[in-house]
Amino acid sequence: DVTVYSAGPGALIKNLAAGFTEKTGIKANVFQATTGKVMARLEAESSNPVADVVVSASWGTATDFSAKGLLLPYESPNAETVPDFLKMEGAVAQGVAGLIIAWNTQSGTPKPADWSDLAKPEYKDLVTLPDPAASGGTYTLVEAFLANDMSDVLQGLKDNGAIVAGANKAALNPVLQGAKAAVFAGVDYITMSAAAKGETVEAIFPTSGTVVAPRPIMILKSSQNQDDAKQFVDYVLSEEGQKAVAKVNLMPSRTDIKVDRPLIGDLKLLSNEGAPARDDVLADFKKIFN
Amino acid sequence: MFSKSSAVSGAPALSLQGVSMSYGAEKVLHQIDLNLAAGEVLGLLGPSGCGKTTLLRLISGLLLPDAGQIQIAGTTVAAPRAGITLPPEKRGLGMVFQDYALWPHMSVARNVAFPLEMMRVGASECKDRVTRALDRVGLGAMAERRPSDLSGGQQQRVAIARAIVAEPPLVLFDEPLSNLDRELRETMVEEIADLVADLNLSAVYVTHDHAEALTLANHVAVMRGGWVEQLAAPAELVDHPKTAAVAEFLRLGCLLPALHDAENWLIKGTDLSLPAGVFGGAEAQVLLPEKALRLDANGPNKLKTEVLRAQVRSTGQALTLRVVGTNHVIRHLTPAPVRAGDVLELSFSPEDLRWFPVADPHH
Amino acid sequence: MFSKSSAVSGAPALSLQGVSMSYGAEKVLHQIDLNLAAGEVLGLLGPSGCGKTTLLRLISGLLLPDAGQIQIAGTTVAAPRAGITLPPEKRGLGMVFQDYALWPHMSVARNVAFPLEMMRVGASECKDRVTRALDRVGLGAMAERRPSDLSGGQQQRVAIARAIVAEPPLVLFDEPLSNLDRELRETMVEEIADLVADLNLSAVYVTHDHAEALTLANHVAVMRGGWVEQLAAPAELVDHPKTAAVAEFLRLGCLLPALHDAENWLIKGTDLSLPAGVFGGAEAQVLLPEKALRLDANGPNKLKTEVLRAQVRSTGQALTLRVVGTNHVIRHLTPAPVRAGDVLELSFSPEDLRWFPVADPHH
Amino acid sequence: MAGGSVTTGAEGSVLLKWIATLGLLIVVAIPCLFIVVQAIFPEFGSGSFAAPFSLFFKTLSDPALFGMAGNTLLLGVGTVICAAVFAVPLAALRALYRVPGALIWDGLLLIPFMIPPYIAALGWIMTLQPRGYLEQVTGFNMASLLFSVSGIMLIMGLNTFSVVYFVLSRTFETIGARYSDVGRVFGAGQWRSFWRITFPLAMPGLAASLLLVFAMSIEEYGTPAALGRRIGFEVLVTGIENRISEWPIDLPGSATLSLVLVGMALVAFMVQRWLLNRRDYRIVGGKPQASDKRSLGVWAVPATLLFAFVALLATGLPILAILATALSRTISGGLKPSNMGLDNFRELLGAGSDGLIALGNSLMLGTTTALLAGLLGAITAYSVVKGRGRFRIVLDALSITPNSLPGVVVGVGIILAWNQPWLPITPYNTPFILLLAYVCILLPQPVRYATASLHQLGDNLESAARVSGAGPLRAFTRIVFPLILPSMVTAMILVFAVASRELVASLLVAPVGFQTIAVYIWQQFDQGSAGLGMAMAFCAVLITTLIPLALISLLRWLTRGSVAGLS
Ligand SMILES: Nc1ncnc2c1ncn2[C@@H]1O[C@H](COP(=O)(O)OP(=O)(O)OP(=O)(O)O)[C@@H](O)[C@H]1O
Ligand SMILES: Nc1ncnc2c1ncn2[C@@H]1O[C@H](COP(=O)(O)OP(=O)(O)OP(=O)(O)O)[C@@H](O)[C@H]1O
Ligand SMILES: [Mg+2]
Ligand SMILES: [Mg+2]
Repeated sequence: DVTVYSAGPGALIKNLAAGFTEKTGIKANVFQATTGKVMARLEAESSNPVADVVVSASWGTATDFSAKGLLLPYESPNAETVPDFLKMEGAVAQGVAGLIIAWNTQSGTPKPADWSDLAKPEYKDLVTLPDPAASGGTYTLVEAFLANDMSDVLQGLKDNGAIVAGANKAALNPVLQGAKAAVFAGVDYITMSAAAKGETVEAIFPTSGTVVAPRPIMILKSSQNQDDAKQFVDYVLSEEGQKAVAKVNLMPSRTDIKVDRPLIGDLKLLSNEGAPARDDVLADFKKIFN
Repeated sequence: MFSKSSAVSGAPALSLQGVSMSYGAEKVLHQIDLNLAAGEVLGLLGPSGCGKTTLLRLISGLLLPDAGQIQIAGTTVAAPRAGITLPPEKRGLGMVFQDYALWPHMSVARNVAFPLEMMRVGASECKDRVTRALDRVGLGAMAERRPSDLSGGQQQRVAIARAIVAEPPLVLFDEPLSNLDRELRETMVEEIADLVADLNLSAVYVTHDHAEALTLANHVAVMRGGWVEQLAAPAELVDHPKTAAVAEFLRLGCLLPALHDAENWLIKGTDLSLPAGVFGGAEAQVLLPEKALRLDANGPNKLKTEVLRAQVRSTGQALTLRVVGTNHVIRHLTPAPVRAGDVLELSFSPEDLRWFPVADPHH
Repeated sequence: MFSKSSAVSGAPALSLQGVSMSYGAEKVLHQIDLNLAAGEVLGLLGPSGCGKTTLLRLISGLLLPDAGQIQIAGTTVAAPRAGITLPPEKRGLGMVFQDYALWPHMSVARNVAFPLEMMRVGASECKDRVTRALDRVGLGAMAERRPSDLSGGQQQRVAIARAIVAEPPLVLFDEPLSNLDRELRETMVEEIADLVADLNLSAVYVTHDHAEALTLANHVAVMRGGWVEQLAAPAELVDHPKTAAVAEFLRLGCLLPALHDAENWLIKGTDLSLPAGVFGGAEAQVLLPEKALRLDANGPNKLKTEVLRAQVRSTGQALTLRVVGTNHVIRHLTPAPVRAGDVLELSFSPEDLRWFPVADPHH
Repeated sequence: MAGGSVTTGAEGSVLLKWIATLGLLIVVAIPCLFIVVQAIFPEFGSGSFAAPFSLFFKTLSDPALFGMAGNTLLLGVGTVICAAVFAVPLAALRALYRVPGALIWDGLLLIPFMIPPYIAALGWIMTLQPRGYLEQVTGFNMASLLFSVSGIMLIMGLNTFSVVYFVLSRTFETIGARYSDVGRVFGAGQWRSFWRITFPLAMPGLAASLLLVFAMSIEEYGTPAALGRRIGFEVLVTGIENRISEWPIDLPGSATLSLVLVGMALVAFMVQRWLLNRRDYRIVGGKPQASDKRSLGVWAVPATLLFAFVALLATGLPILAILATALSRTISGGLKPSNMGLDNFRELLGAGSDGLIALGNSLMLGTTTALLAGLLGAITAYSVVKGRGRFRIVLDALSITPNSLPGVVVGVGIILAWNQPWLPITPYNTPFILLLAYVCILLPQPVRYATASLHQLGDNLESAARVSGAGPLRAFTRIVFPLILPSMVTAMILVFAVASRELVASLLVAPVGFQTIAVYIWQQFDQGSAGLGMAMAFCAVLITTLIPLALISLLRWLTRGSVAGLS
């Protein structure tokens, strides 16, 4: 058996577990929640760990766990085509999410092309953005903005009446219903899934570049089922596993999987080099939005 | 809240006409007619469960009659036929509830002050009057206690104080002294009598203590099974009970069944003859009033009795006597030293006897 | 639950030694010593708030004494010094609570059946006994009612039925008949007396009705302010009250202050002389017992009185008499027709007088 | 209670006292203790006692804390006031008069409690925001009210007032009309006798339920997060949730902040104690008095309208919003007929047995929790109210604590407590851990309900049972418990309702692979299927409402009116 703690999306891990069991005959027990809950549970359990494999939505988890020596070093044979920046000792990206502008096509506003468009008068009072304290993606974007001296964009947004609205979903909902026109720092796969369901919303990759959030999968050193865990990681990185990842509109981490959406290679990425520490990022953000 | 001037002058303080009332299917009051003049006290006597409390609840407006009408000081307060029902607060009453019904969340003083507060009496006058009312019932020292920290009798006195503090024109007392000792009871009866007399209040007074009713009331109604059996002044009630049941209930004396045999009245089942009464019919019940009996055997008629029991009382001995030759018992109180087994001769006058038909008027 | 055999045979049914008790800082019982032989009834008399209920609660185990010890049938049930406290359910009691303490969620029959159920009496026997107990108190027809649908007196009778249904060896009655009419009260007193006699039960009987206490009790304790003033058989109590307070409380007669002037005892503030008493000291209180007074002016000593008030009673007239030349009042019951204002001569024998010191032993 | 300094010989059952003590120890004290330990020792999760207090003071010295604490207090007090304003008139009408369709209103007013708060908040947002359902139907929106502090209080008041309504209507029902009638005889009009007598006598119920509401509203996350964030209204829970909603998480910090919440709740608890001990509220005495509900007469229509209005606000609007979302194919499509359909319900039914299994699990857990919490609650309240000694205050305080702790923190405390490697056996990773968590979180409800009821009970009723030969345990089961049963039934229904929709703790401590309704709904949401989630929520509300209603009807039929207050 293998016990997997996974941060969203639920359908993905459900499919992966089912496919894994079908292929190997090994049962996969899944605990699925938000990154925060998964981490809280892991930390609370740390004196007597239960999980074998952890899937997180935040790359920082992997670096931190690795630094604490919690991870089992394992290089999956299927990880060959995963770019280096999505791999490290003990962890590898399962898939990648990108940050975008989520724009309601029926909102009567012009289609934005870049972040700074949302600070224009057409979008006055019509923009939401997730709280970086509650959304890892937004945090990464804000961090990148600060690192690249783009905080004037944030200030512009604020001056244009943008509001900070909880986590990703809470920011997207008013846009879907039409109360707002666009989410600044939306998450690509969520927006694309909504659009696939028929919602009039579009994911726009801003021209000045964006950030991505790789989702690490890692095996805990404390695992009692390390072989099964390794097989699970192999399966996730297999072609079949990566297809499942692509099915929920995430970017597969393997570059050799072809899907019909912008992939990592197609994106202009902002660097996070030289960004301040987390508390300072949040404080700077708060200084602008409050 | 209420004002004495609003009363139609000359109207009776309370008047009930043909009042009936049922709890569900069970009829507990039948055709009650009562009148109470202003400044008078009406005593209500009757066995447990005969409907006294129900009657008070009708008067106070806590229950509505099924039929009949009730007037207080000339104002109709309840008349189902006419669709009139005045709520309790508009009737200008005070009431001592049988179960006291003190408000547990208020101190004794607050309980007593309540009727005054409802009349918007100023704070300092209110305080004075509460103190006076509590002093009247001997609880001046307990004003700040919770009602639950009082003894049963003390709680009852709080209920009395609350009922009289506002000196309402009509006060309803439901066995207000049942849990008090005799000394206190006598004091309280006097207090109440004084209060009624001084302020020209009226009162309806339910009690199980005949002495209380006879002392305090200008008129006494004897109830039985939801009917008023007799309504009369105390002396009249004692001297001329209307039915055997009233005589029995008031413990006026010994009730003997009598048969008219040829020309003599005999105690049924014996050959003891009774003085001839002015009573028609072949069968009767005869009351031999206790107060008509003398132990000195020199009255016109005599009865031989045997002492069954002699019990100590503070004022003498309570004797239970058996009429020799029968099973009928007579009660008699005497200061003389007597023992069980003694044979005593009692004398009485024939005019003291009371004659009743055997059948009951209602039942 | 409890068995009569467990009692140490020959031990008193109840015995209290030096029992004291306070509510917070307020001491309500002082050094109570009482003994009650099996098969006897102890009457408790005393003014409202003197601690009777508290005493019953101590005996039943609902309160714990501060000092002293309590034994029931030879078993120590409470002794704070020795750390003994037997919970109420182990004491084998029945109790009529002053506030009835009926359970509102059970029917009358279920209320009464409860003590039997606690003894695990079989269902059919239980039903019989409940029926019998309810019949005893005259409520056979109301078994299925809820207590809230009964009149006050009916509720009280349910409480009595519940206390006696299990025929416990010791029954505590707290003013059990206070809300019943006199007729019912007399019947119930007899019922209780029969029950106690037939089953050799013992009982403590709190009441405000002297007649009840004197009839039912083999011994009567008169309490005042938390002290037992006197514990004696009824006849003894009436004939030889220990203190003026007892005489006063029992309404035995008129208490006159007396001064020893040279060689005569005079009523204080007057020059009416009293027959010489066997009493040392210069000041005394003299009891002129009501039962010693005769209206026929041929006794050895005489007293001139004026009728202040004559009130109707069912057995005659209750007179309030003023001793001429003083403000002292005497009560007297007479069948004779008398009016206010009449001057009557009362006679008495000097040996009927009772002499008390002026100072109070406790207070 | 009264006469506290007197030693009574009829002590409550020792067994019950032990059950209460042990029960609270296991269910509440141990997880709480671990939360405290976690707050003090940041490394405790991995079994280390290193660096005590290193984060504790840092967290508490955050300058923003003061503002957040102030906002929390403001929110708590405001919610309490809103809840009281909604609940008091309804409860009084319901308890003292024959309100037409009373049972239906009870059922409807139970529903706000069954809708998970985050769903309700979402429902409110989707109804009131610009282009929300309200605007789509009527042309105007109420965004300015919705996104304001008073709006948050109003909505939280609407979500929680049913607690007050149910406790109070029980309390009022016990008081009945008797005592205010006495007031009326002494000249008080209907209103005055209500405000001077009936209302103050209901203080046990009022204080207990408002304490519950206060504790619930200071730990409630969904609504303030959804509405308050936008206007910069930060409360302590948002601070707590932020610390554990994203990587990196800060367990010690959230534990520390939770302690601040507990402190606030304890202050409220002391106020409640003071209120209850100041006076005597024992009105169930040994001389029972019949008390029938009054007829409303001409007021029947206005009273019904009032019930309808509040039910529409508290239940109708959120439910309609949920239904609207569940019936919409897409949210952006709006309320157009072309966009409506049963697709979501069809998908729900077709989604295989997952939903059904979750439903079964939740009902099972809900029922068990209701019974366990009800019993433990009654016993605890009894030991507290009728017992003596300082210890009972500790018990009492402990029993309110879980209510003021955010679910996540309770979850963490439970994991810390029950996942220790040295435990020989542990319920962790079995469904029993959820039971433990639910009982912990929901125990405050039955305890407060029972406390309110017990404060109305005269002492002599139990005394009479003891003298009649019943031991303390039997006196409890035969006399005390039946007398508070009506309250307990209501409490258990509420517990059932909440337990079958509890999310946060369920998410955190549920054994791997074990699903409950709430988790299922949340997962639908998480995939972006708001419609599917709402459909599930709607079905869950329907079921959790119908089950207790059916139970009450059954009970009523079984007892045939012999148990007071089941009406
Ligand atoms: N819970 C209490 N707290 C404080 N004092 C109390 C309490 N209960 C009774 N008392 C006081 O103790 C005294 C004795 O009370 P108890 O009830 O024993 O009197 P009682 O003799 O039964 O009087 P009654 O004939 O009026 O019933 C009274 O003065 C009363 O005020
Ligand atoms: N709520 C009720 N429902 C049904 N019957 C009732 C109710 N209350 C009283 N009764 C019955 O009505 C009758 C009259 O009751 P009421 O209380 O008026 O008697 P009472 O004369 O005051 O008696 P007591 O002297 O015992 O107080 C009684 O037989 C009683 O059983
Ligand atoms: Mg009555
Ligand atoms: Mg008493």
